[in-house]
Amino acid sequence: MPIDLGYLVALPLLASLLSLIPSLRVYTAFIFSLLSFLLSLYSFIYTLMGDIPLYQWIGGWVAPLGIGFRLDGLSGFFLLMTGIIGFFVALYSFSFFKVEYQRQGKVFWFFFFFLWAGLNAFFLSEDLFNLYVVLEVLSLSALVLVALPGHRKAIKASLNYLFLSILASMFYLLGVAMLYANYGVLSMSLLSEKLAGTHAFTYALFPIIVALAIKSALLPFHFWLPPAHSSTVAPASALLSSLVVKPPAYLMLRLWLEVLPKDKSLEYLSIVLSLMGALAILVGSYYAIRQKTIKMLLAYSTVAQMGYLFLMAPLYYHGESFREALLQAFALQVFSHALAKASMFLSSGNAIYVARRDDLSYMPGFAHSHPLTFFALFFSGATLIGLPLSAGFVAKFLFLGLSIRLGFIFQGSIMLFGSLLASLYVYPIWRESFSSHPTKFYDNPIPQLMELSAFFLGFLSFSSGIVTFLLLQGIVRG
Amino acid sequence: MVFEVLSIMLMFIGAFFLLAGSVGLLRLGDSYSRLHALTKADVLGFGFIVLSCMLSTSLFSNWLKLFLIWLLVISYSALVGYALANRKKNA
Amino acid sequence: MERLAVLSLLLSSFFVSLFISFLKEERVFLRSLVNAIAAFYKLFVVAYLLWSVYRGGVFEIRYSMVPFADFYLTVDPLALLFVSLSSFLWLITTIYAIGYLEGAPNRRRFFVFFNLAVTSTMGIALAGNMFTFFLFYELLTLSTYPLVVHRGTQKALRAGGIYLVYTILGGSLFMLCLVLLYMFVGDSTFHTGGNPSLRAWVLENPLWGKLLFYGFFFAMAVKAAVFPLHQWLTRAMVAPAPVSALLHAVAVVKAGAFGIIRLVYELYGVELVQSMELWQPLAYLTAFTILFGSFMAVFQEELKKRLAYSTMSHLSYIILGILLPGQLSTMGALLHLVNHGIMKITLFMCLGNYAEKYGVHKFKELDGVGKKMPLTTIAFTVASLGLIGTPMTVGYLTKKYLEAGAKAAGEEWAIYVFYISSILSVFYLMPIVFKALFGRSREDKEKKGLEVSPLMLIPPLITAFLTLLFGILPPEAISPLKWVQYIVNKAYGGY
Amino acid sequence: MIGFYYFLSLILVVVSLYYFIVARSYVKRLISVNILGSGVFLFFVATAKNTTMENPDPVPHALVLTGIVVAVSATAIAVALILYLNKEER
Amino acid sequence: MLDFALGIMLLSSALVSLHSKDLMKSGVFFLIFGFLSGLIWVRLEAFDVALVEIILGSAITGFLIFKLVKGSKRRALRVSAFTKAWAGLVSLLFFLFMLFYLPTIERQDRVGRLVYENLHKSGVESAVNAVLLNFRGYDTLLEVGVITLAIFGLLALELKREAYHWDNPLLQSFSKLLLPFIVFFSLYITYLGTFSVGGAFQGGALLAGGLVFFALAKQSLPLKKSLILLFMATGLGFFSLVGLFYALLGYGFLTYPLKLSTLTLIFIELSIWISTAFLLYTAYKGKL
Repeated sequence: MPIDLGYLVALPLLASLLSLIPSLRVYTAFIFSLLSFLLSLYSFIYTLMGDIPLYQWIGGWVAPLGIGFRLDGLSGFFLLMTGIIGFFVALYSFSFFKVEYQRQGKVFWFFFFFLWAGLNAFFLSEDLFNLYVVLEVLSLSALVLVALPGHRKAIKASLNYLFLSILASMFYLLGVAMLYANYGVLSMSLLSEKLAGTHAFTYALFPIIVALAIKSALLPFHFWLPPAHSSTVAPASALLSSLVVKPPAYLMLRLWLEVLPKDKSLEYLSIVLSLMGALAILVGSYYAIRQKTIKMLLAYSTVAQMGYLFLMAPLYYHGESFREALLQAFALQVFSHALAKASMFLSSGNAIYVARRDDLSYMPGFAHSHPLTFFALFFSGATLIGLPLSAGFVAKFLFLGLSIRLGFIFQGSIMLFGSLLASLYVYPIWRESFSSHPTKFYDNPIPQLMELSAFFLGFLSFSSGIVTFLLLQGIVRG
Repeated sequence: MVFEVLSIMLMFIGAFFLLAGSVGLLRLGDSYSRLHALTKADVLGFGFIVLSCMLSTSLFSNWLKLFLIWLLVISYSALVGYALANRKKNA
Repeated sequence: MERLAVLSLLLSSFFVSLFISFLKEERVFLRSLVNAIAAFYKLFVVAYLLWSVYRGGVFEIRYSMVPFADFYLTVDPLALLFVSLSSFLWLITTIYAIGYLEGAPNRRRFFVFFNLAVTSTMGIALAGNMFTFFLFYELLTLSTYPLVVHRGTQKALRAGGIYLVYTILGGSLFMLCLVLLYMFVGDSTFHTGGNPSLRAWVLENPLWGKLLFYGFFFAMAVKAAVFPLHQWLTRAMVAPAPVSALLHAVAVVKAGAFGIIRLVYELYGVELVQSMELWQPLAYLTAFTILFGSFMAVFQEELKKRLAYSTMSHLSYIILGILLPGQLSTMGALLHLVNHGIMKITLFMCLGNYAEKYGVHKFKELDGVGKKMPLTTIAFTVASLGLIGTPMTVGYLTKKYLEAGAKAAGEEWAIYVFYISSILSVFYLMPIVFKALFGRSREDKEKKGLEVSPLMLIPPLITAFLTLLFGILPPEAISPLKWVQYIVNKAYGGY
Repeated sequence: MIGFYYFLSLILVVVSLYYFIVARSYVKRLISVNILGSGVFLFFVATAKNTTMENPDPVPHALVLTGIVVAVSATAIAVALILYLNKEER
Repeated sequence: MLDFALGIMLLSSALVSLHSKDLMKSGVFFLIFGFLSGLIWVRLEAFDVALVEIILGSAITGFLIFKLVKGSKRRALRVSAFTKAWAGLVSLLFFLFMLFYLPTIERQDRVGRLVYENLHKSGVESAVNAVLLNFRGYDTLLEVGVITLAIFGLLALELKREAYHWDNPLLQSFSKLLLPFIVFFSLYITYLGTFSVGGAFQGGALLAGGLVFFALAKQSLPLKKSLILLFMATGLGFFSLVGLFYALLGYGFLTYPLKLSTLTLIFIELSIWISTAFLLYTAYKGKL
C-alpha cells in the first residue's frame, strides 16, 4: 500500500520548525529522526515489493502542469541511505552537543532536519525546476552547517561555498530555462520523449553539467570542499561529506541514463567528464595522502571518491545493454562511500573530543584506549579501500568488470590504481590509531552513544557487501 | 474629447518641469541648490502628470488612488530632502 | 540441517568475535569460556562433517550475493582436510593464547580479530568458487593486520605496513584476474577435474589463459611467501607468539597454498596445467624458494625469524608437490599441508614458552634453558626431528611420498632439492636443541614451580605427540594420511 | 522584439560571469551574482512572452518569482557572512 | 524603440555597477539596475514579477548590500592578471556558445495554454498566482522553506553588529504615521493577488519595507521576541501543515478539493504574507 510521498518531505520540515522550541527540542529531534528513518525504510521496502516506478502528482495536476514525485529502485535505495546516515548522525549529535558546542547544539537540529527534507525531496522529485529549488535548500542548509562553529576559518569557507553554489544554481537555472524554451516541458519523464532526435538539448546540457560538477566538487571546481567540510563540527561534516555531495552526481546519472538520447556531443562530454573524474581521483588522493589533519584528509578523500562516479561517464553513455549493472555499481559506490565517510568523520569527531587536537600525529591510539571507535575507523577504512565483504568492493568489482567488458581499459586501470591510492591515505589513520606511543594514551571515556553510532555506521558499510543482492533488488525491478 | 487634449497638454507641462529639475540637478554646483531643484521641480512635474492621469480615467476609485499616490510622493520627497540636507550638514 | 551445519561452522567464530567486541576488557573468564566453547563446538561439527562426507553426504550453501557471481560454500573432502586442520590447531592455539596473554593489555581486541581470522580461514577452506574464496582471502588480510600490529610498537607498525603493502597489492592482482575471469568465462566454480567452461575458453585463447593462471598463482604466492614475495613473513615475526604460531603455521600461509591447490586441481585441472606446460617455470621458482628459505634460516640470529624462513621453504614443498604431475606428489603435498602445520605450531609454541619464561629471543641467550624447561624442549626436539623428516615421524611420510612422486613424474632434480633442504634444516634446528640442552647452566633466573603455566605447556606436548602418532600409525588407521588417500582416490579414480 | 531581450539576457549573464571571477571584493562578487540572476530571469520572462497566445505564459513568471525570492534569501546569508568577516578584520 | 532604450539603460547601469571602483557608486547603480529590470518586466507584461523585482529584487537586496558598503575593504581578494585573462576567455567562449544557441528557440506556447484551460479549477483567477499556489504549490512550499532557512541561518550566526539607523524626530513621527497605511496597503495587495496583479510575496515584501522604515528611526516593534519568531515560522509551518492535513484526509499532499481551494489558498497567502514580512524585517535587523 503506497504511502503519500509528501510525508517524506513535509515531516522533516515540521520537525525543523518544532525543534526551534527549546523545551521540545530533544523530543522532536529523537521522534522525528526515528520517524523519518522509518519512512525512508518503508519507501525502500515498497520498492522491493510494490509496483515501481510509482508516480504521485502533487495537487492532482499531471505532468506538464504540476510537479510529481517519482519513486523507483534507485531513488528508494538512496532514500534508505539518507535515512540510515541521518538516523545515526542524529544519535551521535544527541550526546555530541551535550559535551561540546552547546550553543551550536540549539540551532543544529533546525538545519539538520532541513537538510534531511531537502535530500528526501531531491531523490523523489522529477521536475527540473523543482530540483533547482531543492538544490538551493541543500546548499543553504549545508552552508549554515559549515558556518556553525562561528570561527573565522569556518565563515570564510562557507562564504566561498556560498558563492560557488549560487553560481552553480544560476547556471543550472539557465540550463533549465534553455530546456524549457526549446521543449516547453519541465518534467523529466516527458522530456525524454520530446528530446528524441533533436539536437538543441546539447546546448542546454552544458550549463547543467557545469553546475552539477561544481556542486559535487569535480576537479577544477573542488577548491571549496576541503575547507568547508573540515572546518565544521563532526556531525555536520559527516552529513556534508556523505550526503550533500551525492545528489548532483545522482541527478547527472538519471539525466544520462533516462532523459538524454544518444548524441555525438554527449560522447565527447562523457570523455571530458571521465578525464576530470580520473584527475579528481589522482589529485584528490595525492592531497589526501599529504594532509596532516584528519578532517582535511577525509575531505580530500571525498573529492577523490566522487571522482569515481564521473570516471565512469563513458560507460553510462555506451553501456545501454548493461544499464542495470551500471545503476547497481553506481548505487553501491555511493552507498558504501557515504556510510564509510560518515562513520570516519564521526570517529574523527571522537578523536578531537578526546585529544582536543585535529592533526593526525596527535590522533589518540584508539586501538588501545577506545576499541569501538577503532573498529569504526578500521571497518570504514576497509570499505573506502574496497576490501571484500564491503559494498565498496562489490561496486569496484562491478565497475571494473563493466569497464573491461566495454573496452574502457583506461577507466578500469584508474579505478584499480585509485583503490591502491585509497589504501595509502587510509593507512596513516590505521597506523596512528594503533600506535601505543605514551602521548597517545587518553583514558577519558567517549560518551557511549557517540562511539556506538560511529561503530554501527562503519560496521554497516563493511557488512553491507553480504546483503548487496537484497539492497539491489529494488533497482533490478525498475 | 476635451479631457484627452487637456491631459496630454498637462502631461507635456509635467514633463517639461521634470526636465527642468534634472537639468538643475546636473548643472547647479552647490549640493544644497541641487537638492532644491530635485525636490521642488520634480514634485511639481509629478503633480502635473498625476493630474493628467486623473483626467484620462473616468473611475472615481482611480482618482482617489492617484490622489493618495500624489500625497505620498509629496510627503516622501520632503522627508528625503530634509534627510539629505541633514546628513550633508552633519557629515 | 546440512546447511545449518556448514553455516554454523562459519558463523560460530564470527558471532564470537562480534560478542567479544562488546564485552568489557575485564571480563577475562567469560571471554576465555566463550572462546573455548566455540572451539569445541567447531571440532564437534567437523567430526560430524567428516563422518557424513565419508558416507557421501553433500553440504552446500549458494545464494546470489552479487549480480553476476554467487556466494557458494561447499564441503568437499579437500575443504574438510583444511577445515579439520585449522579448527583443531585453532583450539590448541586458543588455549595457548589464553595462557600466553595472561595480564597482557587489550586482549578484547586481540580475540575479536583472532576469531575473525579463523572465520576467514574457515571461509577459505569451504569456498566453492573463486569469488567466495577471494572474499575470505581478503578478509583474512584485514583480520590479520591488527594481530600483526597488536603491540603497537614502531617496529610492529612498520612490519604491519609492509604486510599491508604486499597483501593489498596481491589482493588487487587477484581482483583483476577475478574480474577478467568473470568477464570472459562468467563462472568460477571449482569442479574436481577443472572448470569445463574455463578449459574451453583457455583452449581457445591460450595466451590469455596462461596470463590468467600466472596472475592467480602470484596473487596466491604473496600469501604463500614464494621467493620474491616473502619479506612480509619474516618481518611479521614481531607479532605475539600465538599470532605467529596460528598465522604462520596455519592460517595465512596455508591459505595461499590452499588457494594454489584449488587453482591447479579444481579451477584449471591437472591435464590443462600439464598440457599447457604452465608448471615448469613455477616449479623451478618454488624449488629455489625451498633452498633459499632453508639456507637463510641457518644464519638467522632471531629464533622466530629462523622459523619464518623454514615456513617459507616448507610451504614451497607443498607448492612443488602440487606442481609436479602425478598423484603421488599430490598426496605428498596434501599430507605436508597437515604435517607442517602440526610441527611448526609446536615449534612456535615452544619458542613462546622460552620467551615467556626466560625472555629468550636470540639464539645466543638459549644456553641452559633446556635443563630448566625439560618438557618444552622435548616437544621442540620431536617437532624439529619431524621437520627434518627422520623416520617414525610425520615429516618422513611427506618426504617419502614427495620423493616417490618426483620419481614418478620423472623429475629427478626435485629429489636432490628435498635432500639438500632436509640437510640444511638439520643445520638450523639441531643447534637450537643442543644449545638449549648442553649449554652453560643458568643459575641466575631461578623460577620455582612448573616451567610455564599448564595452559601453555600442554598444547605443544599434544601436537608433538601427534607428530609421532601419525608417523607410526599404519595407513588403515584413522589419520590424515588415510583422508588424503581418500581425497586422491575420489578425485582421480584410484592410485 | 523578443530576440533583443534574449540577447540582452545573454549579455547580462556573460558580463556578470566575467565580473564574478574578476571581483576584487566580496560585495562586488555578490552584486555580480545578483545581476547574473536577473539575466537568467530575463531569459525566462522573454520565453514567457515568446508564445502564440495573446497574454504571456504564466509558468515562467511563477518560476522567476520563486527564483527572485531564493536569490534574496541567498543574498541575505551572504550579507551576514561578509559582515562577520568585515567585523572580524578590524 | 522603447525596448531598445530600456535595454541600453539596463546594460549601462549593470556595467557601471560592476566596474566602478567605489562600492557606494556600484551599490547605487545596482539599485537603478533593479528598478530598470522591473520596468522591463512591465514592458514584457510580467506585472507580478515586476512588482516582486522592484520590491524584493532591488529595494530589499539593495538595502542589504548597502549594509556592506561602509565596512568592506576594496581589495579583499587578490586577482592576478592570469585570472583576468582566462575569465575573459571563458566568458567570451560562453557568449559565442550561447549565440549559436539562441536561434534554435522557436515560438511555441508551452505549459501556458494548459494553465489557462485549468484556471477555473485552481480556485484563483490570476494565472501567475494559480501556478504559484496550486499547480506548482510544492515549489512555493520549498521556496518559503528556503527563505525561512536563510533567515534562521542568519540568526544562527548571531552577529552582534547593530543595524544602521537614524534617530530623527521627523523620521520617527512620519514612519509612525505611515505604518498603518502600509500594513493596510500590503494586505490589499495580498488580497488583490487572488484575481489580478499582486500576491503574498509582494504584500509581504511591502510590509517588510514598512517595518524596516519604522525600525530605521530606532523604534522597536511593540511585539515580544517569541511572537516575532512565531510570525516568521507561520509561513512554512502553516503551508506544510495544510499540505499534510489534506494528505491525511486522503486527497493527497497539497491537493485542495475544488470548493475548499479558494479559502485554503487565501489562508496560505496570508501565512506567507506575515512570515515573509517578518523574515525580511529580521534580515534587516540582523538579530531578533
